[in-house]
Amino acid sequence: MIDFTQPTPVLLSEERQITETRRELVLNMGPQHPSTHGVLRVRLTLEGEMVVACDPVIGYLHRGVEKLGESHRYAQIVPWTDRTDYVAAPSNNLGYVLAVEKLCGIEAPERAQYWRMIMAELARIASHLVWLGTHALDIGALSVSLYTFRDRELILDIFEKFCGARLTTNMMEIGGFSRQIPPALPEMVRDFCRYLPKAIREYEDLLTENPIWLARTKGVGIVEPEIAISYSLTGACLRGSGVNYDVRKAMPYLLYDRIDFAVPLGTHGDVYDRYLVRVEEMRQSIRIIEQCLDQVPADGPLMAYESNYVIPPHERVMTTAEDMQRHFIWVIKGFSPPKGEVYHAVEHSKGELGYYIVSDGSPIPYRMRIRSPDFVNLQSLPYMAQGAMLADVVALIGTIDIVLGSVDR
Amino acid sequence: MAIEVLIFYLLAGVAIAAAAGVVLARNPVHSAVSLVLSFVNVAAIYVMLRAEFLAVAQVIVYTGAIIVLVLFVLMLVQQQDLPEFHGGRPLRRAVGFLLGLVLLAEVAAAILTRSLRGAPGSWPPEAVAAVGGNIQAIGRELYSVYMLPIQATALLLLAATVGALFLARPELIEERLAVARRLFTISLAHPRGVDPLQPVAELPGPHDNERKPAGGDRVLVMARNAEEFTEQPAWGEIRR
Amino acid sequence: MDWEPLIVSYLFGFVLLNVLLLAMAYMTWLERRLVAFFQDRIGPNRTGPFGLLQPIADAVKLISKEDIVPANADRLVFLVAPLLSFVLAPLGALVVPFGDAVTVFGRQVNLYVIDINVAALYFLAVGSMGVYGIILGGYASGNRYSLLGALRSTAQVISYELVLGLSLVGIFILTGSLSLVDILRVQQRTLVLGGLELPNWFLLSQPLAFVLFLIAAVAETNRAPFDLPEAETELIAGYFTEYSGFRFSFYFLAEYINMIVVSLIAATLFLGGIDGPFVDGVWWLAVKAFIFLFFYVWLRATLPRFRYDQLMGLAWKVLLPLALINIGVTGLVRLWGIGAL
Amino acid sequence: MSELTTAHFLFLSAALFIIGMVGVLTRRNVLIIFMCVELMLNAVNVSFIGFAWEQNALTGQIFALFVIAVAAAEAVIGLGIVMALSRRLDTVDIDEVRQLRE
Repeated sequence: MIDFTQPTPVLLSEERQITETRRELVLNMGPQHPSTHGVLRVRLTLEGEMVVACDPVIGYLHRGVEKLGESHRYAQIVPWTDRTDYVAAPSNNLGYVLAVEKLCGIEAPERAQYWRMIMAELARIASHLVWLGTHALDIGALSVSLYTFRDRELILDIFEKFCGARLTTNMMEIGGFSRQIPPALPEMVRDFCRYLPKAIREYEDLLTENPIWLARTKGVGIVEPEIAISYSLTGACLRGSGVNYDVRKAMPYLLYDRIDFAVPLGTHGDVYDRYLVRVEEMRQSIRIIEQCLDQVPADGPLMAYESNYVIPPHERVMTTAEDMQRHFIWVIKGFSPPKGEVYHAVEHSKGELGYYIVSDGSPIPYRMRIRSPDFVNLQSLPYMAQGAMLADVVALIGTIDIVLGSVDR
Repeated sequence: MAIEVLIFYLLAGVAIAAAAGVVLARNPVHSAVSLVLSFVNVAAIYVMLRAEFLAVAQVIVYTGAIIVLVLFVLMLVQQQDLPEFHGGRPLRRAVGFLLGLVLLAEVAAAILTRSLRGAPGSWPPEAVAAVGGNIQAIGRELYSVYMLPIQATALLLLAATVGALFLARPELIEERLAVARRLFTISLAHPRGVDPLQPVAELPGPHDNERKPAGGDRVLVMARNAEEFTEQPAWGEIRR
Repeated sequence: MDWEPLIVSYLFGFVLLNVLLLAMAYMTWLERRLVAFFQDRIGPNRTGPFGLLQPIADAVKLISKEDIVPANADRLVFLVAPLLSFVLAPLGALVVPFGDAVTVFGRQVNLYVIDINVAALYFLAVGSMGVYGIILGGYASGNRYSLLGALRSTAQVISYELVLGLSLVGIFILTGSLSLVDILRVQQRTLVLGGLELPNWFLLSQPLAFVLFLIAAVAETNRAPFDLPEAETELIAGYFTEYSGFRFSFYFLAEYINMIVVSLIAATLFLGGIDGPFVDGVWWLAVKAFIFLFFYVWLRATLPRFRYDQLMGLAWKVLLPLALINIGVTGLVRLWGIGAL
Repeated sequence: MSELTTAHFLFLSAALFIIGMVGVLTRRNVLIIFMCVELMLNAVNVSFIGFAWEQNALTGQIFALFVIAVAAAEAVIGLGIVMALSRRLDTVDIDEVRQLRE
């Protein structure tokens, strides 16, 4: 028998011989299951409807993004990062470009930094909306998912207006943005910020005080703060347990230290607290976006063109010889950052998203590693599922907020 | 009247065939389905015998509850481990069938030579119709003459319920104890926040953190900076 | 033997079955339109005006699909189970009175198929038989999700059957009869309360029983938020995961016919059935049943799903004691009313 | 084919009872034995109600009602024992249960 008081009961199928006795039923949940959010496979050992052991099996969506990073030039990797967590693509772009900028010692212009913050927060809201919809759908609330996807469309419209793509945006570049901000965009974002609080209230009307929702989420999947830290959870999974750790506050990047916002912390560490935390995070994101819109300079450069690592602007290529040469080399060969290794983390909607890059001075990274938050958060599923009911497993997968593209990379 | 006899033969035939199916079917689930069929046919015969209430009670209690429970248990007990009918013991089978035939012959003889008849009862069809029907008649009889037996039955059912609870309670999965009995949030950036054993010397003022009523009885702590570390009342509740 | 009433009953039953099937077909259309409305969508609107031909298109699609039997299914039971479910579903409607006797071609025809003195119990009995389709289908599929769905359904139906039955006992005490025709007649009287003339509907005298009946009926028909046996997000589709084509459609038909039958029974028992202002008639029954059906759809669009243990806890710890209290209070009031207390 | 007589019902009852008895004697699965016992109880009910019909009395019906109630209680306890048995001994085979006792 497993000692459940111990904090790390990660059960790999090799470690524990799951013998199917008369009382235990091994249920293979996924990879084609409507509520495993893609192609997660969970091997459940059930007694009646009670989960005795839970064994997540991942890798069905593995595309080797990290390995692909070792064969592409630095600027070519940005689109690959879109495809890891495709629900919040700009945040992935941000993590990668910040890591490379750190490696090269570039800093994007202030205006670009503000817009990066706006886009990252919009991506956070989009991701949380998808999470809320699917989580509610898993627990059985049918309508919420349609409302959240309806409102997510507004964010995708903003992305489309800015860069032409809706899902895999590929919007950020090393050094800033090479696109111009469309003049209508700030007003579009402001409209959205005015609209969303009403929509959030609508979701909360449906869920927050709903007795069935409370019964399904309160006291389910409790993760104590020590356990959360020992599993190295991040994001809402960690903050729902009441641990104060947010990369935006702990290791501020971009201009988050100029923004006034709060990090919501849960008090019970269950599914309901993580729900409350994420809903509150959406509101805080709106505050951040509004402050950014107030503070962002109306015009100014969006790209750190003074740096040698950045492709020169079009008009200089056409007028000066050395910029034309640089442009030629940049396009043909790529740029070569200095030797060294770098790690940079951003607060992704799911937790700490880190990019670790080793450079050997060549135009392609020697090694790229992605610390994707949901991959790490998923490891807490066996702990949370011990002794839960079958229906809870669905709620727990929902509360971890995984995107399999990011888990398997 | 011949039509009634025909209907009776039809119903009785199906009931007996289904009952034979209970004994002969290899798969216990098939047995249960046969039993349901048999019971429903017997219920129909009850209707012919002016016992409508009994017919409905038969369907509700036997088919609606008892056989459903049997199926429930059958599904919990896994199929491939159930003993098969044709798994040896031919002697006992032969003896069983033989005994059955002997008994049938005896009972047939008893029925055919029956001469003893009791006194007619006090509820001819007209009397039953006069109080409103079979149910009303049974109700009157049950709650006047048979008051004591029905209370005894109630006691029996209660005792059975308690007994079943006692029998069927599964050994609970070892309850995971609440590990956290402390009253803190943890801050990874706060020197004291990661060390739960230190007593709290000073608490942040109300301006540093704001508690936000979130939903129902829950509050969210709104941390303003990474060092913040607050007292929390919630940890220490045992899960579920 | 007098054959005429028997033949009339069969004819009426035949007509009723067809009406039920038609109502069921348009119930699916209505549900999809209503849920779409709740969810900010449009719903089916392409097949015919307002999508009114959608049920026909669905039926054609389902019938023309392949009927797959899984390799490790219990073949016989697998094939029979959906039929069982479907056959038992409309039986409950046989005892619903659709109106007083009318004269057709010079003959008195009663607008109900049968009036038996155990009608309410008969409805419960048919309901409890209906679960066999689910259990056997889930068992025979040879699929663990289906098996779990069947197990859930078993426990759920046994528990809620009890609540459903006990919630009606108050009405039996007040009317002294289990026949739906008698119960309807009692409700057609007028209740004078102070200066107010109210219909003597049992909704007014048995409000608690009405709520209990409503909850238990939703659970009994496996609809949201009690749709655990077929919870899509947990058990994929529960007991009918492995079914396809027209066998799947039998389950589908059975579920919707069950909803309609329960709505008809609830309208008859608690809302006075055909009784209504102006002219009594079957249209009032239809209106009341529609209210229930709308309620079903509304619940489905709004509420999350219960968990298995919470569902059982609700039945045994909340609803059952309430039903017993209701019976006790009703009994005492009745005794007091006839001066026996 | 003339009229229905009590003998019809008694034969039905006897047939059901004996089939149940043969089942109890020959089958090894506890659950099937349990179902056969239910069949026997049901056979007795048929007799009771048949006699009640013959004698214009309700006593038989009421006895049958009590039998149903007792059958329900028996079902609850019996299935509880079967569950405990299958849990404890991993079998529902009546012979194995007896062998384990020895």
